[in-house]
Amino acid sequence: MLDTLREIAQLGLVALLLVGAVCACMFKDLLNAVIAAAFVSLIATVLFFLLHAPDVAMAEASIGAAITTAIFVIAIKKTTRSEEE
Amino acid sequence: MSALYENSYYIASVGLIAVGLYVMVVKKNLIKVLIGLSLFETGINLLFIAVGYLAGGTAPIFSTHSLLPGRMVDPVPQAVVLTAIVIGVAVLALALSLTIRLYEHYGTLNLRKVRDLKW
Amino acid sequence: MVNPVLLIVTPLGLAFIIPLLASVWTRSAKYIPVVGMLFNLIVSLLLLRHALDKPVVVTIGGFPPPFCINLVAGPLGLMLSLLIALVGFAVSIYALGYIRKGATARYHALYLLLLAGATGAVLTGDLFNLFVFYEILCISSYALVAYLGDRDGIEAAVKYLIQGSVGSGLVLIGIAILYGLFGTLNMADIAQHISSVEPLHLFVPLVFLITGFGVEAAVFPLNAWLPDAHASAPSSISAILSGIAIKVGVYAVARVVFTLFDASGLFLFLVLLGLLTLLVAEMSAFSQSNIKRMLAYSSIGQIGLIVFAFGLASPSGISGGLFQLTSHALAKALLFLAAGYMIYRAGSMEISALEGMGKKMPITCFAFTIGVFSLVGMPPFIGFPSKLLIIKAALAQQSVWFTVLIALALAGTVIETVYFFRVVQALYFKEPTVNGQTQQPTGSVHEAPFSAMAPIYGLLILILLLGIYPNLLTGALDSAATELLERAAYITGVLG
Amino acid sequence: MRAVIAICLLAVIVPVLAISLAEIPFGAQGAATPEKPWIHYISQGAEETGAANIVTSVVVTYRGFDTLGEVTVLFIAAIGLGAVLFSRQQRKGEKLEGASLILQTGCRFLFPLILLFGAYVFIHGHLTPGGGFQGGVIVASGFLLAYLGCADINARKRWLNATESLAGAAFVIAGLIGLALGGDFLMNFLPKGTFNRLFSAGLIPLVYAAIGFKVGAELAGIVANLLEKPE
Repeated sequence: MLDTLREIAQLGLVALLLVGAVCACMFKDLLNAVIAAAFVSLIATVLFFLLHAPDVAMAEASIGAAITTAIFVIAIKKTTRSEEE
Repeated sequence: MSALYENSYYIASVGLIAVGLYVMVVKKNLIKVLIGLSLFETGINLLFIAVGYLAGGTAPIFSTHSLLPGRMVDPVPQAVVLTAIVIGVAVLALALSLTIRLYEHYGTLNLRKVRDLKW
Repeated sequence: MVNPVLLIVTPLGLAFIIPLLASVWTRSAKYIPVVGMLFNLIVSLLLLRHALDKPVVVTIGGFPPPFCINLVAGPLGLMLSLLIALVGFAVSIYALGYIRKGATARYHALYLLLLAGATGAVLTGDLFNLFVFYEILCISSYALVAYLGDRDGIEAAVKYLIQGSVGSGLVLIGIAILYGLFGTLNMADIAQHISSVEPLHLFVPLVFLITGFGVEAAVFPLNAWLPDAHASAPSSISAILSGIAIKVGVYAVARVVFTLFDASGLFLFLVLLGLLTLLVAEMSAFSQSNIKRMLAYSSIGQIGLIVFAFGLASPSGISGGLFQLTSHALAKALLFLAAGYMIYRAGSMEISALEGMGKKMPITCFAFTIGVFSLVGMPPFIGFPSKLLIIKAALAQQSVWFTVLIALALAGTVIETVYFFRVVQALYFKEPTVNGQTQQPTGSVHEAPFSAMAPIYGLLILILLLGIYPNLLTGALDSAATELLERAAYITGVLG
Repeated sequence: MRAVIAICLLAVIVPVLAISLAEIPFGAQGAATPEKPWIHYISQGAEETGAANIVTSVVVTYRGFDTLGEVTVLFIAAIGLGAVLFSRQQRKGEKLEGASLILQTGCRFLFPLILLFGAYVFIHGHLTPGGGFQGGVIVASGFLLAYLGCADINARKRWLNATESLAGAAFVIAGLIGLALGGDFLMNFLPKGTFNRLFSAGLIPLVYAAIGFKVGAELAGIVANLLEKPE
């Protein structure tokens, strides 16, 4: 029972990760796309933790989800927010 | 179902690599391309960690004395991925500074338009 | 004996303190690369004597090789690090006077780091460490291509960065798969166990690694970034990118193919790839009107010739390829450095703007002409013995096919001769056209300053000297070729 | 058109990756032969380096040269970014729109706490998860908060530059001392101390602290450079 739950939770995380990645690809508003990419990093952090890599999880959380998003947002603020066709 | 579960980390990492490469090849907007780059790198990092995983292992930290070295996951991919993450953020920061300058020069982030404006 | 780790650590340490030094005394920053490269030059020369007997293998961290990173300062690595230090030293002197605009202290720090990354990449014996130093080389070149901050430079840097990052990502995937298969990152350790895995499963990481490193080596389908990047960087950086950076890419490909995988099935592919690169690039160079773009396409063509020679996989072929690598590094650095001041004087990179330059700056133009003669392979310059060695090696294969292939390669060289002589003709035998674009900036400057003349003529003397006495070089080149071909010796040299 | 090319490319890459990953069964790394380096690290690493966190001992000792390269990459990004954005940096300091009083007070309260947490993470790198990189990034995110929240906590860029240079030089010098003492570059020359104590593992905490300072200063400098307004 517990194993089944675990399996479902893990598959759900993977599905969320891929959905987040596809969202980051599809969103026309760059700010939304960056937030979707940050969401992918966050899920990846959880996956790293589940793979018994706490050091990498910490680095991914602080770099991938925080600093990367921040510099992306600064760059978008300095340029343009919409993905023109 | 169980094959899917056993390989779910591989599926996640290959999926991220595929989406990242697709974004980098197809999208015209430079910031979108860089988002693709960061997804691509996350996928590679996940792949590297997944390759070094040991089923039923523990994190490679002797937090209590009762842990057995024989049941620890491989520390080398973790050290390597730590390096790769930092290299990724360095490239991204440089790329975003170039993005800002590109926008100042051309007034657009569309790479096809930039190419047209150049000549 | 000196420890080869100093070759990498000294430039790194010096580069770290440049920002601090520059905030105290701004003018001092530009002398730091000169000092660092002079040090590297001396240490490489000292080490080369030992390495010709036996590769110098040192560990880092104090544990035996497979457990920690090790450096392999064999003849090949030291020859390349000597070349890097030599060209780097010449260009750093040139940059003393040439780099005036922008954040100069940052330029010098980035420049030194680029060379440190190149040196590290050719000396290391660990696959992931190779990747890290390769990234140091790439990232500092992205920043340096964009250094002038003009429209073209930024656009070229963006293109270079995106293509280079995909390449690095592919390299990392290849390393991840190799780690999964072998559980180790040490190159000698992987090479030792490579035959225990089926060739089919090795094919994927091999392709990923070659494609990834091939982006920096600029082999045929992967070189879209190069002409723009080399044309819009400052001329000193173009010289380094053409002379050093792409050679490190070629070295990485060669190391992967020969030492790591022993991929003998790939040699014919390398020959054809090199030939294709050569012909396509020379054809494109022929139609260029911008002198720096022309030099950049000619670099791609020469890389094609080097890859061709490596693909022959005979001792004389690889030795010829390495000789060609050396001669191209020296001659192309000379051409870019001389062209830098000619462009500065003409105010334009178009070849038509350089007409009649031979009368205005005779000394610079003379050096440029010698560089051209050497590049197209005329005696008595260094380009002649190197091309001759490659031709001999191809004919020694005793096969009609290779004779046809080398004839095609020579046809590429003929195209090169034609377009280079067009430039020389423009320099000497055409009167300057009077059009509005040709402006005369700072009328008093006639020739390039001494800080540019010294490295240009230093390189010229080397080109002449090594062209007349190629035996000075062939001993080291032969043992470098042996190092690349004899995997067993490499493995036992590292693992004992 | 490009979408078709991309899908063709992926149609090659994905199956190829799948084929080679089929050769590496997930979770079976333990089946490797005993002389593999990582088996050595987890069975003898704690004894050889004195660090409880094996990842740290790999990062700083066994693969310390990679780490030197890695901080160099970040250093290149920091100065490269400064060089690329150079012509814009005419005006000193930036004034974003002033945040509200609550935000300003909150930032001023949180800023030292975040720095303290970052320092904790990198000092305890050899005992617990985390280390120089993670701690350094936490420090940098504290600076990010300060830049955004209250403009008057404006770390002088000169000090960031000096920290960056000195920490980098300290790393190289710590490595060179090992060389000068007749061993290898980055060799541990300090006593290993008692296992699982803060002052143990010889050189590791010192090197990791240098890395923490360097990474923190570099990323804070990157953020500060990016935030600066053009003329």
